[in-house]
Amino acid sequence: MSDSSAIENSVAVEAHHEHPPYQRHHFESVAQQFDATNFAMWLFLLTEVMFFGGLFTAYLVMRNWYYPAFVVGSHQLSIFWGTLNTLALICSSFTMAMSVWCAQTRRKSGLVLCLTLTFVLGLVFLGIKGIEWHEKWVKHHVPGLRYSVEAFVNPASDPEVFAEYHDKPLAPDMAVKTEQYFFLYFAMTGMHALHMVIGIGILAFMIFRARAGDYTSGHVTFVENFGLYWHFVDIIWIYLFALLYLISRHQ
Amino acid sequence: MSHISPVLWQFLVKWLTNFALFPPEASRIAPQMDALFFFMVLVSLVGLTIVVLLIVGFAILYNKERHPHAVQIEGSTLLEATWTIIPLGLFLIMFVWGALIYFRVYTPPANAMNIYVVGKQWMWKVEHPGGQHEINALHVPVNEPVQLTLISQDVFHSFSIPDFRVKREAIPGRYTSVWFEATKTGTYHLFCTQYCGTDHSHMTGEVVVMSPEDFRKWLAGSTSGQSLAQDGERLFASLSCNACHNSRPDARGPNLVGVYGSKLTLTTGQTVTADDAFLRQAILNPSAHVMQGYVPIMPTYQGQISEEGVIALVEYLKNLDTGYRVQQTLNTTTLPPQFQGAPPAAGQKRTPQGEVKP
Amino acid sequence: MSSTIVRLPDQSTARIPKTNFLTRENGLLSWLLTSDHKRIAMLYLVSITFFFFIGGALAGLIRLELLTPQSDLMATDTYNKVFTMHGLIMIFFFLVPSVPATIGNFLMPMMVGAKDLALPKVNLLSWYLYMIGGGLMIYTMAIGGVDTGWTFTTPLSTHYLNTHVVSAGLAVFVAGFSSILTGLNFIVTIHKMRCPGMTWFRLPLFVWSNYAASILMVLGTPVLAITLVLVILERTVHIGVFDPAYGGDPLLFQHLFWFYSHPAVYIMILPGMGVISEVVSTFSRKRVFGYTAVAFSSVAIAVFGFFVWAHHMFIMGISNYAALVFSLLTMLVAVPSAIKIFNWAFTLYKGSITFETPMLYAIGFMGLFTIGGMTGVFLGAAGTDIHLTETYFVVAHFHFVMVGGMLMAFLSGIHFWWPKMTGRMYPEKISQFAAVVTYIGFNLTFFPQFILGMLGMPRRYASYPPEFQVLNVFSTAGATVLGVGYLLPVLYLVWSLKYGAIAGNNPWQATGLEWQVQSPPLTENFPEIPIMDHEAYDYEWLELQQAKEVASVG
Amino acid sequence: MSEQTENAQHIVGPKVYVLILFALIVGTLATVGASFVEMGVWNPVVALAIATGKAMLVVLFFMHVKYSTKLTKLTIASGLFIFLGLITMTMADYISRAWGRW
Repeated sequence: MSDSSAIENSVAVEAHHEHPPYQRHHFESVAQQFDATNFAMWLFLLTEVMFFGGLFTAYLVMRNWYYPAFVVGSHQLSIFWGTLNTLALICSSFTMAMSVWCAQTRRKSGLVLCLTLTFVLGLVFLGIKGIEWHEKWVKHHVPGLRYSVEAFVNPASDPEVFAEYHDKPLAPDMAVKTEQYFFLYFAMTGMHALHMVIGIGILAFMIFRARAGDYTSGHVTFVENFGLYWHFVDIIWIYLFALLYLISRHQ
Repeated sequence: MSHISPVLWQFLVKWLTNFALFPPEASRIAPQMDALFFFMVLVSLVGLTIVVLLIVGFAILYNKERHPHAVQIEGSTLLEATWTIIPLGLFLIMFVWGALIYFRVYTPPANAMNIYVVGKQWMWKVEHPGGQHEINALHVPVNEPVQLTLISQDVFHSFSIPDFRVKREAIPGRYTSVWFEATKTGTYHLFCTQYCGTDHSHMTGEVVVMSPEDFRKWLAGSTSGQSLAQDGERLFASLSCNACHNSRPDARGPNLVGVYGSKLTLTTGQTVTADDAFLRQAILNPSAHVMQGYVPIMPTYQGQISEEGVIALVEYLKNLDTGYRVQQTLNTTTLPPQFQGAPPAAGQKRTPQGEVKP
Repeated sequence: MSSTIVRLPDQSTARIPKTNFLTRENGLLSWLLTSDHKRIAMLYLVSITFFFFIGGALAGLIRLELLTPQSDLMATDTYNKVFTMHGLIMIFFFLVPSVPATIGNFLMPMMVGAKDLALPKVNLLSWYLYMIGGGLMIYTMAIGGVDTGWTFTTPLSTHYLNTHVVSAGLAVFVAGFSSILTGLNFIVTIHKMRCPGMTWFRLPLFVWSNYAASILMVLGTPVLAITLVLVILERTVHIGVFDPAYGGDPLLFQHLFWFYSHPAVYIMILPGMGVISEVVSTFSRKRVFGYTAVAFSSVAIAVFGFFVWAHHMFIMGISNYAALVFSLLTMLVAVPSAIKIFNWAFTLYKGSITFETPMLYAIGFMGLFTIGGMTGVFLGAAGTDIHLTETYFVVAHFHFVMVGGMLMAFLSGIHFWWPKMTGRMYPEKISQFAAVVTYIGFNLTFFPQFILGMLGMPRRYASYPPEFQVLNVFSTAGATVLGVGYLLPVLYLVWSLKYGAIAGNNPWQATGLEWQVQSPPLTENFPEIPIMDHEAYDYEWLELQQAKEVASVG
Repeated sequence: MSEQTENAQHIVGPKVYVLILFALIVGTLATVGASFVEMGVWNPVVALAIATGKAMLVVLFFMHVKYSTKLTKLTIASGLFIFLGLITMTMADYISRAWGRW
């Protein structure tokens, strides 16, 4: 039966080298595996950049058109919570970076600690985000579902809003456009929060594995790549904070 | 010939009588556009011939039987440069030529007569300044430039007259314009070419090009009794626009006499020309278009006036050359029904602003 | 028989190698959980064929309806749903994944000399996403379909329709991520998994063109994804950035949508161009004329392709200055395609040409793509675009590029690599016949549509003025022929799975690394990672190699 | 074998991380402060400049790009190029619409 020359080739040659258990069969070396997955992660982040890119484009167009509405809309966000959230996320980025360092230098308890801190800070971020969103709901600032422009035309009509409203009332046609601002606010922070939720889910899984010592035996790839993702989410927030919260606070 | 199947026979007769490769050239721009089109066809044919000749020629010359051993050739910078630069040059010619025509089609001459077109699912409503309203038809005089100001009341539509080689989308929320000068009397197809929902393919009509006399007769015969500007005047009064825009020195709104076509300075410091699009925007989104020296107190009329109503107002403002009329306008308080805002479309939940949805 | 290059092993003794990727494991689960790129390619092949025939059946319905000027076969809204589903299925579930996810998936690792794609599990995930998207699309169709047109034009899709826009949008969204993952995998594989000696300029041109297409997939598709998210949001909460009633801008949707959907046509055609490079070279026994020019023209198409999107919006009221810039860039992106056509034609020069089925399809591709490409210039020049856009001219142009170009390339590739995929040859005579039938049917179907478009017949019309009927009848007649042309390959390819001649390693005497191993290949492709010691398309190297083998056996 | 760490790349130490964290916090406070200062058209420019500065720090140090290969840097650059292309060319349409009567 085996007289075809092709069959001679078909005897699979077993790999000669001894591989660490985390090296996948189709890679030649661990370095190649790390390189490839790291590069893949960066490409994935590029797709994320373009994903948010569509939102940023929409934001820019609308902001250019309806600047007064965007100013007033942004003043409805709490700068305190916003700043706190930014700091929480920056700190979580720091602890994530530390996790990578711990994994690289094989400090298991340090790694578990740093990952847990990142996890907690991520939850803090989402918690604060929840508080802010709840406030928007109370103030009738959820576009499409629960929205009132009345407060922007005549602030006194809504005591909830009036308490912290320092802007001049908007003309009715411009007031309508605040809904665009809040639509973008919810779309952008919502997309961002979705990424956070996914990240936190993966973090939980990583803490579990880190306690088993999976990342402190030389296999840093996963931690490193997840770190990239986490930092990327942080970067997006840095821009969202500047674009959504900080429009002309001086007015 | 009767032994051929009658169906086939009919088919052939139809083919022979109706066959055309390109539509009639019935407007000033059509021959110009066709010139470019035929230039492109020529270039394509030459290009295609070259490619086909090369492939067929090489296939015959160098098939395996004739030419059993291939000669390896790396490439040729000279040849490759040739077929980079020549197509590039041709494409650039087409680009410049095409751009010239594009600008010509979308730059109406100053003396063009203006006709308003409102697209809605699934009909074209045409409004002549004289108050003639048409549905799915457009009557125009021959040899006279006609500008169409287009707007859609709902979704994207596209106003296309193939025999004139012009087409423009009517989009919601903004005026667009196109112009043509018909050169042959007759009846031509009018299509909506942008897909707009269920009855897209029934959103067709006809463009009737008439001699000037016939057109005058038609205008006289189909007038609704009130010009568009007069409609606008009534609307102006019933919306109480003249409470502020009344040309008095202490008026809260700017004087609108002679405003059309003038240069205005806005509170933002921008200088703009008050054209149709600006007037429309100023009615619907006043606060972004406040003139210097005035405060943004004007309410918005978004959703309260139909597109036809806005057109009537714009047309009224265009023809407003004396303040007398504004002050003397009768003060009716109700909005004529034909100008009320369109009812929300199916599946659409609009709440009046200010109202809170639970 | 000298007019063929096919060299098959002695049929009386030849056997399909016992160990290969098909026989390695058995059972449904071994397929559903595989991470072998070749098996995933097969899964893709079966699934896209399935969707192709659904889309094709819908196309048949469209052509039947257009046989008569009235909308008599179906009501207008049914017709609208039919052409929408045809567009969505054909574009997102057939054309986009066609060459990359099947042929590309199968060959990419072998061509660069790797055991698998860099991320095999992600590859499998991409197929599952495709299937989920496809399932959603079928579900959409089952519950009543959607009639937005494949372009989801707002505000029609967001406020004025009661059909299932959300599930259709989700289907495309999910399928989009499947194509992102494929593209990502390819880029990583090409960068990081090349075997020793495989420099960038030794890569087969198929790899180059898939690389270019992958860049477009990775960077373009997410914009479509977010746009669809915004459409779905707007549809559910009734307000959004595309809603003119609230100050949004429907043109913004057009910008974002075409930012993906124009590059998408390059995603569809570039891999096809790669196939043509391989096939033309192999069947003329010659290195591709001007390898570097062809390679770089792919990359140039990818880069320029990103910045031409607004030529879909010339008559929609974009700024005339923008129209000018986009028109100019469109002219520039046409040049690399012209370069490719001439380079392929000159590859034939002084070759030693044979005309097996893949070559027939490839020659068909060159002719039809030339027409398709040139008519694209008609639409890219702003002036003529005014008259031609939104008419059957666009339909004809698009189908010349996608069906005449891409589908021809796909069939060419499938026939070319069929022996590698299955180990068996397809039947030559009948497949040559099918290629000719396809070619005739295609021209009969779509060429009259150019004239219809020039005459001004708008697209997406269920009924039309009676003077357009004759040309429509031709078109419908052609579609019937075309249908036969597409059914035939399915029949004989399935037949050949059992009865085809044993192909051996390299029936075409081709030079690619994939041809130097057994067919069907081993799960790990190469027994040893190969070392690339020659240029791509080096037929002299191949002859030397074969002479050596003969000598050693002798 | 067991000594082999899979990434042979530069390991960034905690000192750098703490410094970056500090810089990011300062940046955050600075951008909040800047938004309360009247700068006219420069407000958004400053806000975006600070945000970009912060993002650069994160990318270069937290994400180790400063120590990465040219390929990574090129990848990021090309992604940003396309992203900016999307934004500028779309905005070019919107802005130039106001130039003429079209």
